[in-house]
Amino acid sequence: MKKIINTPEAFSTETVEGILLAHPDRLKALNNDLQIVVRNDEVKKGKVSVVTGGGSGHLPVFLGYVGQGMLDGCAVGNVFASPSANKMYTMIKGCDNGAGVLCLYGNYGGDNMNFEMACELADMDDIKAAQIRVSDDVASAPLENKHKRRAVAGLVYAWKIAGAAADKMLPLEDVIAVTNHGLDNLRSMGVALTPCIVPMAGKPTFSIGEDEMEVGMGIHGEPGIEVRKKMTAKETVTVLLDKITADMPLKKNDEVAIMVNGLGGTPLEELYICYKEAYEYLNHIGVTVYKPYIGEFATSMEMAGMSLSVLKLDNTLKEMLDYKASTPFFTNENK
Amino acid sequence: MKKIINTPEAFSTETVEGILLAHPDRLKALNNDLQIVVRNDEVKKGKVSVVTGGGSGHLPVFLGYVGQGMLDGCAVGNVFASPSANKMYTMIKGCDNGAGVLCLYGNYGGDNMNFEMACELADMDDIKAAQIRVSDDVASAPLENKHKRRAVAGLVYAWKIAGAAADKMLPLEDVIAVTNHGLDNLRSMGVALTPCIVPMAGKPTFSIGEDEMEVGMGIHGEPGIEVRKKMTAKETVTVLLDKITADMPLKKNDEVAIMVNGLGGTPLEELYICYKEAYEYLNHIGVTVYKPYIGEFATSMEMAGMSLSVLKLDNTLKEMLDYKASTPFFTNENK
Amino acid sequence: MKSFNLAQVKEIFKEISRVMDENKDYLVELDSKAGDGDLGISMSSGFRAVLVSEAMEETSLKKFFMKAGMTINEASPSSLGTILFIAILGGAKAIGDKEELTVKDSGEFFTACVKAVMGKTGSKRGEKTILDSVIPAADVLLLSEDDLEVAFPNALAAAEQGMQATVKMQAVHGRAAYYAEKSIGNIDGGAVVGMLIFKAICDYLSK
Amino acid sequence: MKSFNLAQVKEIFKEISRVMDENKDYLVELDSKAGDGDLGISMSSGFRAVLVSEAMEETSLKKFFMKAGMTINEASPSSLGTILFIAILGGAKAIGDKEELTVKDSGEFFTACVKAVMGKTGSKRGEKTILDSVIPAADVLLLSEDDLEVAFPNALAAAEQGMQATVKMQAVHGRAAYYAEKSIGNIDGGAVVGMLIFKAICDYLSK
Ligand SMILES: Nc1ncnc2c1ncn2[C@@H]1O[C@H](COP(=O)(O)OP(=O)(O)O)[C@@H](O)[C@H]1O
Ligand SMILES: Nc1ncnc2c1ncn2[C@@H]1O[C@H](COP(=O)(O)OP(=O)(O)O)[C@@H](O)[C@H]1O
Ligand SMILES: [Mg+2]
Ligand SMILES: [Mg+2]
Ligand SMILES: [Mg+2]
Ligand SMILES: [Mg+2]
Repeated sequence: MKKIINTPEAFSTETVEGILLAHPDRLKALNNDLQIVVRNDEVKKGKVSVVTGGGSGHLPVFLGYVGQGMLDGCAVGNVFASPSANKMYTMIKGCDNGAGVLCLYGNYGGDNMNFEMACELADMDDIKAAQIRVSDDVASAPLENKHKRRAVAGLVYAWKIAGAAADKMLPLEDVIAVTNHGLDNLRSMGVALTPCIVPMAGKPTFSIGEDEMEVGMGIHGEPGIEVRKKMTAKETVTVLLDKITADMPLKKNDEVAIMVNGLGGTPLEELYICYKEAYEYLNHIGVTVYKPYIGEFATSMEMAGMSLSVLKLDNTLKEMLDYKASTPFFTNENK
Repeated sequence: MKKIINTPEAFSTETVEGILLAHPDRLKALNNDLQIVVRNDEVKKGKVSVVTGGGSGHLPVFLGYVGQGMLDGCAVGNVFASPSANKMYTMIKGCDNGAGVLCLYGNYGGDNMNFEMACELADMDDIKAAQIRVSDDVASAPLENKHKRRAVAGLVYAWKIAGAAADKMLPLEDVIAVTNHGLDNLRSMGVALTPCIVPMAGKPTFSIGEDEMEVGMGIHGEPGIEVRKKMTAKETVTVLLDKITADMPLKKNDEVAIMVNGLGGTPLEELYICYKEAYEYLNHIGVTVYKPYIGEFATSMEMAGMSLSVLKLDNTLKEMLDYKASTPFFTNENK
Repeated sequence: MKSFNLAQVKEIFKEISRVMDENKDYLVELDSKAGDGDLGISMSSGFRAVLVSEAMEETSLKKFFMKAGMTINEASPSSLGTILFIAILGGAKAIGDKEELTVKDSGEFFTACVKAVMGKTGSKRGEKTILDSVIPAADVLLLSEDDLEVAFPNALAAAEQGMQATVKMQAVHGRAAYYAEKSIGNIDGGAVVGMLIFKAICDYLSK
Repeated sequence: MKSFNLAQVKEIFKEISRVMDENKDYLVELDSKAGDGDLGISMSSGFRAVLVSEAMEETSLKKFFMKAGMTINEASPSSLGTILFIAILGGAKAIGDKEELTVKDSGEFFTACVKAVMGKTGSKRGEKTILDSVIPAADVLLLSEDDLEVAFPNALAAAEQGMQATVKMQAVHGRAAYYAEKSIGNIDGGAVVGMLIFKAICDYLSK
């Protein structure tokens, strides 16, 4: 296990400790609980809160997006494991400004159940706690079962949109509406080339053949659509965009935001090569790209691979994308 | 070879193509030459130019730092290979605003020789072209041979400082002086856990034992000080900071900027765990940390490993660090 | 024996913890086939945590269960940890102020557990989950007129059968659902956990 | 034969390119031991590029060398590519307007090459580089009174000896320097390149 850590047991908490020591002006642990990270900068009074939660091992997802114009709080679980309902509940309560809380998280069994319980507890405290589950991964279920799809890097667009809407002081219903509108126009899919290693396990929990690629693999190693012989960047991007555009058709003169996301072990050079291919694919069908995000936005520790997310834009969504966001891990200042 | 590329031959140029397609408002290829990347936003008239050059495979190093408050241009070589003297010369000429050009690059044989030749050619055109070589890696030679040390992630601090000084419209001599002052106070060292793969070679050109770490390894796989059995994050950071502080003593109440740099394959979580250890090490000797940089700033494609850079601060250097910098790959807006 | 009291239930949790520890590697192996391989680890740490938690100080059965459930939710960071939390909370509500659990009470407790999970997560029998071993066992208890020592081994037998039946099922919940048809052919780890809980109770009873 | 003319020098570059191709893997292997393993690739591509470059259109020896040097600098992206560029530029300046190179001219050419490299990079004989094979060969040519066909094989022999001597040397330049004492024991790849250039010339002469 080629990791620079202290003990597998301390992996998640020491990561959070490091983050809090590095960015004390921006982030803090609520009640000194390292599993509950909230903003430490000034939050607008009466603003709808947008919060999330999920397992560790995906930095900058999840807590990396806590900050101005994005998230207000995050419940932090162990590696690839949901935080408990109690942590989520405490986080929701701590983040509420009286305008309601939108729990915006990835569609995973454990997180779903815990947020369900947490919102029930929040409800008993008369906190308006709404839930939206992100399910952007087209590889994980057919369109007619969209609600069963899991979340991948599209989460970042979801938070960007919801966070901007909340920071513009829209009421909860409108934050929900614009977020759902964004999700309707969002699709993602990825490929994995190597497995990652959960520290507690100490070895890969799945394997990918030496000259193979897992098309549509999930960010915890969930199986994808098919195993294929290694493809070129162009072939890979074509497979992903074919699938995405079959699911969400794009037509001439459409404008999209796209994210080329590295899963952790793939060099930035390769992400830019993939961007070139994606740009050319879209250009070929008359679709233009607006402010692409290229880099590591949602990872699986050292997994090699890449995912593409496409967000079909209209004026509303563009306005949300352009709105200022700044967290220790993400800023659109230079995008 | 687990890479998402088209052909090994096209690796570098397609990377640059992708970068230019993604950031056309900020970067352009001089004379449409993909080996010469310069700013496409507005550059202050009469400003000293700061330029660099070097091999591909280290993104965001080198061309990723071309932008406001940092570099004006970059000559781009093949993977781990210096660009030619002719490309450098053309780049220097294209970037000159009449106030002189500082070539600020890493101390590697090929780059040294090519910049030497390029500056000679620039000189014949009456361009004031000065050179400073960065050699921050304490592992690569003893202090008495500091000029023989190679450059690692400290390059980024060098560009930040020189770029700020130039953007503040200081004359060439002063940009040189403040940069040298920064370099006097800068030290780095790293560890590598896995090799990287040069696309043209198709397989690792060196190996690291399964439970071993190369302490002091260079970013192209140059041998380090010693091979050690895998260490914890705390031990690793201690080895690096012991060596760095032996070379550049720190005392109580000193203030430093530090960079925890991932080499490519190491998850961000581990970098934050290392930051925690570095913070505690420094805290223990009464040294405070100012605005740490944690992430991937100088990589070796998929190499797993980490480097630490320490910049001892005074008011001048702090001012240069705080000065606004914004490139498509780097911004200090959220640091 | 006709019924369990609080002290005995606490002892049973010790048995469950021991059994989960013993089966840790086996559960990891099963969960690795169509999941993330953490099931043994999370079950082991979840039940261990109960034994050192504030739950052990509680003096009412209902409160004990509630605290135990919350502790498992915290200490067992995986889906089944949450499902056990939902289940135990449901069961705790159902027993109300009872301080002794007869066979029938136990049947009602487990049935309430199952209903809570079904209500909150939308799962049902036949979907390759823990429910497939717990539902048949709960049914046995509900209908039994016997003492604990007879009823629980019967329930365990039903749980084992239910567990075996998951081999042929296709998963529709949790990570295993992503494996679709490929999930068929292996026993469900959660169903094994359900069976092991009954095994632990039987072990306790036969001591 | 008493001297080379431009056409013959161009033919010699074809021979050099062929010899570099033949030794590509061997050079990669040597460079992998204390370097980055690209030497064979960069030498092969550098000399190949010359053969299809504008240099081949040049009508003066000096201009041919200058263009050839610049082409190698572009197409051979590694230190030795740059060193050959510096060397050839130095050599080109030294021959001035000569359009024929005798043995003595060749000796002066190679000596000027060596001096340029020493001046620009600070290297000297005995530091485990290409200089260790080229310097003794250049010295042989400088002192020789023979025809090309006799002088060059003698120069090659000297280059081979110089090359062999690098085994015992410790590298002080380039990546190999980082290996310090560990660089001792292997032949220097650059010194092999130096020798191969003389071998190519001899191959040409014996055709
Ligand atoms: N909705 C559900 N209802 C009942 N049991 C479920 C449900 N989802 C998953 N399970 C059970 O949980 C088990 C997996 O548990 P666990 O390993 O903790 O999940 P994960 O690691 O994916 O979070 C499955 O074997 C199944 O028995
Ligand atoms: N300063 C120098 N002077 C002469 N020869 C040198 C010098 N530095 C390196 N060399 C030669 O270059 C060879 C390595 O070339 P190359 O593989 O192209 O370098 P790299 O790949 O490290 O850029 C060495 O074997 C050595 O002979
Ligand atoms: Mg599991
Ligand atoms: Mg799990
Ligand atoms: Mg080399
Ligand atoms: Mg090289």
